[in-house]
Amino acid sequence: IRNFEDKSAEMYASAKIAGFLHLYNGQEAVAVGSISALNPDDEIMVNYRDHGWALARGASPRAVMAELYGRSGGTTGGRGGSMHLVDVDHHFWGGYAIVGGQTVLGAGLAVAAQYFGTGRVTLCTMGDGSTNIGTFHAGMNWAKLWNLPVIFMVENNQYAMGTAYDVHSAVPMLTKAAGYEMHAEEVNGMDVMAVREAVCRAAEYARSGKGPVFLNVLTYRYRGHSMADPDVQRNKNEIAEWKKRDPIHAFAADVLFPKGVTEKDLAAIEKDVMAVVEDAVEFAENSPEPSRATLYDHIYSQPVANMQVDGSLIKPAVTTK
Amino acid sequence: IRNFEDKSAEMYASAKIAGFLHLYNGQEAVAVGSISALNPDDEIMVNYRDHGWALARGASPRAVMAELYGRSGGTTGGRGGSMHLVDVDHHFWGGYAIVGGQTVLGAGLAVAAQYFGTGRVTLCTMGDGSTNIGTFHAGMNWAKLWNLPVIFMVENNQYAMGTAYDVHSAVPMLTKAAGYEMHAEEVNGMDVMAVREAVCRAAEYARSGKGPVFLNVLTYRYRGHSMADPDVQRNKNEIAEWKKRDPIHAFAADVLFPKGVTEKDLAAIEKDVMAVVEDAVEFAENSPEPSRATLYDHIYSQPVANMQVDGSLIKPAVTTK
Amino acid sequence: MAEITYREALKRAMREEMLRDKAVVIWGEDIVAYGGGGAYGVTAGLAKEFPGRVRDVPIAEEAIIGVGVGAAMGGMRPICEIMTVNFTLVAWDQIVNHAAKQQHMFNGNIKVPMVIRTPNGFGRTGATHSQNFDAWFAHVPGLKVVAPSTPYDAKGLLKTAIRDNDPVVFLEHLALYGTKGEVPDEEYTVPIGVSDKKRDGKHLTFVTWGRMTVETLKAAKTLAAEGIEADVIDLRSLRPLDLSLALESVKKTNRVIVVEEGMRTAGLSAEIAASIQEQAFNYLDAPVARVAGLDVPMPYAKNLERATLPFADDVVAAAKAMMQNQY
Amino acid sequence: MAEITYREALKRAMREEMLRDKAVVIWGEDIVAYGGGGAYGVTAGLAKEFPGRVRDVPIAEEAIIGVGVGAAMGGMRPICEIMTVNFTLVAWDQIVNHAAKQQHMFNGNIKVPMVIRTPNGFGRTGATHSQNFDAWFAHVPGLKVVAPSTPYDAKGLLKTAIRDNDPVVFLEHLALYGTKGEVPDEEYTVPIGVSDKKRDGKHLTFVTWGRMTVETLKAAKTLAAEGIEADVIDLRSLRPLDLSLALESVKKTNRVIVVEEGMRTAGLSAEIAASIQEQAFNYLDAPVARVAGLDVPMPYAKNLERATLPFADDVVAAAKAMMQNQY
Ligand SMILES: Cc1ncc(C[n+]2csc(CCOP(=O)(O)OP(=O)(O)O)c2C)c(N)n1
Ligand SMILES: Cc1ncc(C[n+]2csc(CCOP(=O)(O)OP(=O)(O)O)c2C)c(N)n1
Ligand SMILES: [Mg+2]
Ligand SMILES: [Mg+2]
Repeated sequence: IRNFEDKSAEMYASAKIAGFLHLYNGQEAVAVGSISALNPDDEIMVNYRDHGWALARGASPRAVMAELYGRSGGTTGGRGGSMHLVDVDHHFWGGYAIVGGQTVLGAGLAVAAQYFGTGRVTLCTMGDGSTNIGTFHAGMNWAKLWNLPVIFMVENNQYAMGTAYDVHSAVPMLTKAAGYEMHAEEVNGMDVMAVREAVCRAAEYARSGKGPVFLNVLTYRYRGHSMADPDVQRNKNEIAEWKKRDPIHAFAADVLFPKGVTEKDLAAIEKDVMAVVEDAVEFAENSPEPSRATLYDHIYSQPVANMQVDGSLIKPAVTTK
Repeated sequence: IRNFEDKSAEMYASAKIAGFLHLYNGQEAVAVGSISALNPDDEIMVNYRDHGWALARGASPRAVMAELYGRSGGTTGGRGGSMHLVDVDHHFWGGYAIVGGQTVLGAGLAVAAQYFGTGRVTLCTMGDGSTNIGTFHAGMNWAKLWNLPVIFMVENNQYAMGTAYDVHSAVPMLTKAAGYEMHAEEVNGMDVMAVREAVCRAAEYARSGKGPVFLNVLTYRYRGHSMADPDVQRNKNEIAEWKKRDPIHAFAADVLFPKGVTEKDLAAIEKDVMAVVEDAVEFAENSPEPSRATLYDHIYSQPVANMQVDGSLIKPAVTTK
Repeated sequence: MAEITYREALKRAMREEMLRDKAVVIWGEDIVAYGGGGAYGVTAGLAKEFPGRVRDVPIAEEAIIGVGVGAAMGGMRPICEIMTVNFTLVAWDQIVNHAAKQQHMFNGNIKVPMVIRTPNGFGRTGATHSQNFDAWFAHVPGLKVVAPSTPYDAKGLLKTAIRDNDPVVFLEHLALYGTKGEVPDEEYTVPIGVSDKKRDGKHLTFVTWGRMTVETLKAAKTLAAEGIEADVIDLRSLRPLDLSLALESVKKTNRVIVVEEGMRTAGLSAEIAASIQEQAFNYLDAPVARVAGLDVPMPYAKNLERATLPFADDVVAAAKAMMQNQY
Repeated sequence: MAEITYREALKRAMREEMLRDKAVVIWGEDIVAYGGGGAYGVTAGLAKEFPGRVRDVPIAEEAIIGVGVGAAMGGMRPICEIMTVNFTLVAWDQIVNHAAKQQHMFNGNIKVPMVIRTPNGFGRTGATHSQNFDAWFAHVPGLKVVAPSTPYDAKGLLKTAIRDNDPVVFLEHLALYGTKGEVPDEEYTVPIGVSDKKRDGKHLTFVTWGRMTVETLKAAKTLAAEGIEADVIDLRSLRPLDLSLALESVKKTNRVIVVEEGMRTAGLSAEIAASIQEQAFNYLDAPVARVAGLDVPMPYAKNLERATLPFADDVVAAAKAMMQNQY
């Protein structure tokens, strides 16, 4: 029962904090369920809707919040921002903001695992609207051709920004996977246990050398695409319908209560979580901005002869020998 | 029987002339059969293996040969070269040399036909190796999504340069089409009548508003990928096996002879064709090089204010008001 | 004559041309469904007014451009909206090898009358979403490239671009959409390939385009207060690149600063500086200076983003350095 | 010390580094099957010697680069061969938004040790197959870009590139593969970001790279016969761009011509010219001149192709014009 409580805590945590930016609401079960099914050294790579993922994978709430603030205490010291959270120590390879771009990167991570024989599985997520771009096709074909240990997971929230599924895609999601004869499953993304079990099966399949797996995870975005989204296009009843299936309440009702967890326990957890959130916010507020002197850091991994640094906007940059 | 003779003449013609550059040998039946099944105003767009197509569509052998020579009498006045033959009057929209690139262009031509209600069908060809790149996916999805009157034809000669099919593709060709729920057929590309009939069916399907069609035409390249191809990778028996199925001989044996065409008739046709070829070569030999003065022509369709023209390699170009 | 926004000016241009010519259509991501009018509301309302002619498309920029090129070959005049310029990279091959080359490669037998509308911009959007490819578009023969800085130019140039028989890359800017300016009610167009003098001075010459024109005009005002009167040349078109007014001005002021938003190294200001010193060497009292963005992938942090991009005060600082012979 | 070809030098570099480090692999189109060694035979024999480490890949450049980036993040050192530079446009987003930005955007948490090998070139291959993107690669922070002109530099730079922890764009040239030069048998490397003086003169300075270094050295010989002694600076690296030797030379000769194969407008020679006049204005007796390709999509016709590209005699003509103060 303990690990369930931990998981529910995790879930509350990601829910609340990610929720703090109104981005992942409704989809929390996907991240939490998936990560609970993977090994600590399996590779994870996601799209820009990455707060919940980073937190569920174990990134420090303080660092995540500080990153959203663009402060030096953030996961990339304020360089990447909300779309590019990262935590390589936890094998979380970051959020990517060019639709489809991470599909081929994910295949590449899996090639490395296969080549070095690490036995690691790569989980690479994308949105439903991201399955029509060329890199999706190139990555799927390559993964199947080289029999890579990768799980391509579509967080299918039925919309690409305001564009509904049938306006951007010609066929059902699973038909796309069938076009590559890729082992595929459809998953209820509002049920954390269902996600957990599906990812367990997928990881075992991929790890055993049988090749890539495609998961079509049905979920929903309560909020607009981003804070900037007027979100006028989606039918309110539709949203209400989905909210009835809220993964957190469902998880509590279906899993925790039967196991003897009480409302009181949950309230306690929620209290702890809110404390974590407030602590993260306070940390972020007080984290200093990144220093101007670091601007040219990490463009290259080592100093390069004659690289131009300390540039001024009005004069040629100084060349370093 | 006449039109058969004409077609066989066409076929000989394209065979011989294209053969003159050792590029299309073995695949002639595809172009000839396809074009015989299309309306004169249907749109055609192919890859760089385009000599046979241009000729079969009615481009002047003189102009084609002159283009291969890079002379002013060529189909693009020597500008485009062998990979970019064109004859818009015959609705032949040219050969394209960036693998996959024409797939989206072909979908676009079909959008125009649909928008203006011209009733035209677009035939867009590509090689088997060109179905793994992103533009293939983007074009297929779009064509199905918008229900476009386009026929995507794969000239499946089993190789992408030296790379065999199963080294570049994860699944059978028809499975790829199934990934878009696209109406598809497999066709014997060594049998001109089979190609003709398949394209007739496909054109009728697309023209009637039922949507795009995918044709997997099995054919073979007698020669290397190009004159530069050492062609050491393909098994000689394999080549010999395919040659047994030579489309020209097959066509003569199966269609012409039963119809009472005699060896003598064919010899006569061949003689005419060789005359055409020699005439084309002579024309090309004597066609002048394009004038240096035309270098900047057609970069833009009309003169543009302050466009830089008459450039010198060593001085800034002259700006025209 | 009314004061309208840059955004509104663009919409009016498209509306007028759609009324004028049925071949004109608009395709883009979320231009119908998403609150209407795309991520930045430029096409708002047009989908309702022109049913079937304004369409949402899949997220696949290589197809948005490629299908657009094919449709243009087939006689349509598609306006392809790429949500932001950053995503044109996904379609780079279609823009450079297809849209731009068809005309010349096929010896004029094929025309590609299309407009690629897309905004430059930044604003805490990070490295992949705060880029500027002006120099790259301007390098490609066969493309026409414009980057209007005012509502007047935006409307006039867009109408010209839509009627043009060649592919036109139309660079807008997130920071300009809300800016206002006078736009005549009656029909007018602005020619492609013709620069415009936006301010008349005598001590030095600024050459710029797009958002930096606005920043440079601000700077010129500040400088005027200190007795430094600057010519401000707005290139408007980046290809063809019209340096005639710039050269004229340099021959008068003998000092020139090129102002660019994008990164300095191999940016477009390099071409402008190189050409000016080639064609007016003996008139120059100082090297042609460049104010430009730093060679850094755009950071998300507010202070670092600001440090990476040029604004009016940077232009002022450059002008003072120039007048004090510090270049 | 033996005379070997540029092609052979590249192959030896890859072979030595593959023996040295198992993480090094080579992926490309037709590098195994097609007669062995890709369209231009550079990797011939390596597939046999290193089974499983040299692989043919699908024709999908966006994946060749993207999968390479991912594999590099995972600890491999892929050498991704793009058959010719023209096809990098299909992968442009993966190169610019992914390979180049990972390191900085993720604050050094992610490294991308990969090499993108691809040849520039021409030869009756027409508009889509005769391009040069040197200026574009050089504009991208996060990429290192090299373009060696000799077998010695080719081998030394490729070994450095393979060991480097950043993405390196390695620009070869079809016209150089067959050229020969001295290459030591013993181990050596050439640093990235360091230019090289290939000839010593006094009357004027040539700044160039890649194939044009060979043409410029030919030109310098011709000019020497007429008493014009030129310095020839071979940049070798295009990013970082090392102008230190060029500036030194200019301060001695007071005249400089930048020689580029690619198209002039917004080409890399524009950056070099702009920088030199910024940093050595008072040493210049004439404007910085550029010899560069014409702004035209490459025509197929022999005479037009020749008219579009610079060769040694064009460089000679430019030098004479410069010495006769015709710039
Ligand atoms: C190549 C590219 N084109 C456009 C965009 C702009 N954009 C960002 S997210 C998005 C919608 C993606 O929808 P989906 O894949 O379903 O993901 P979701 O946001 O629904 O999770 C778009 C169009 C982008 N980031 N990259
Ligand atoms: C984007 C791109 N990558 C690589 C090439 C080089 N190339 C030209 S043809 C070819 C093989 C294509 O094979 P396939 O599609 O089967 O056509 P086929 O030649 O067999 O008819 C390759 C790799 C190219 N032209 N475009
Ligand atoms: Mg979605
Ligand atoms: Mg083939």
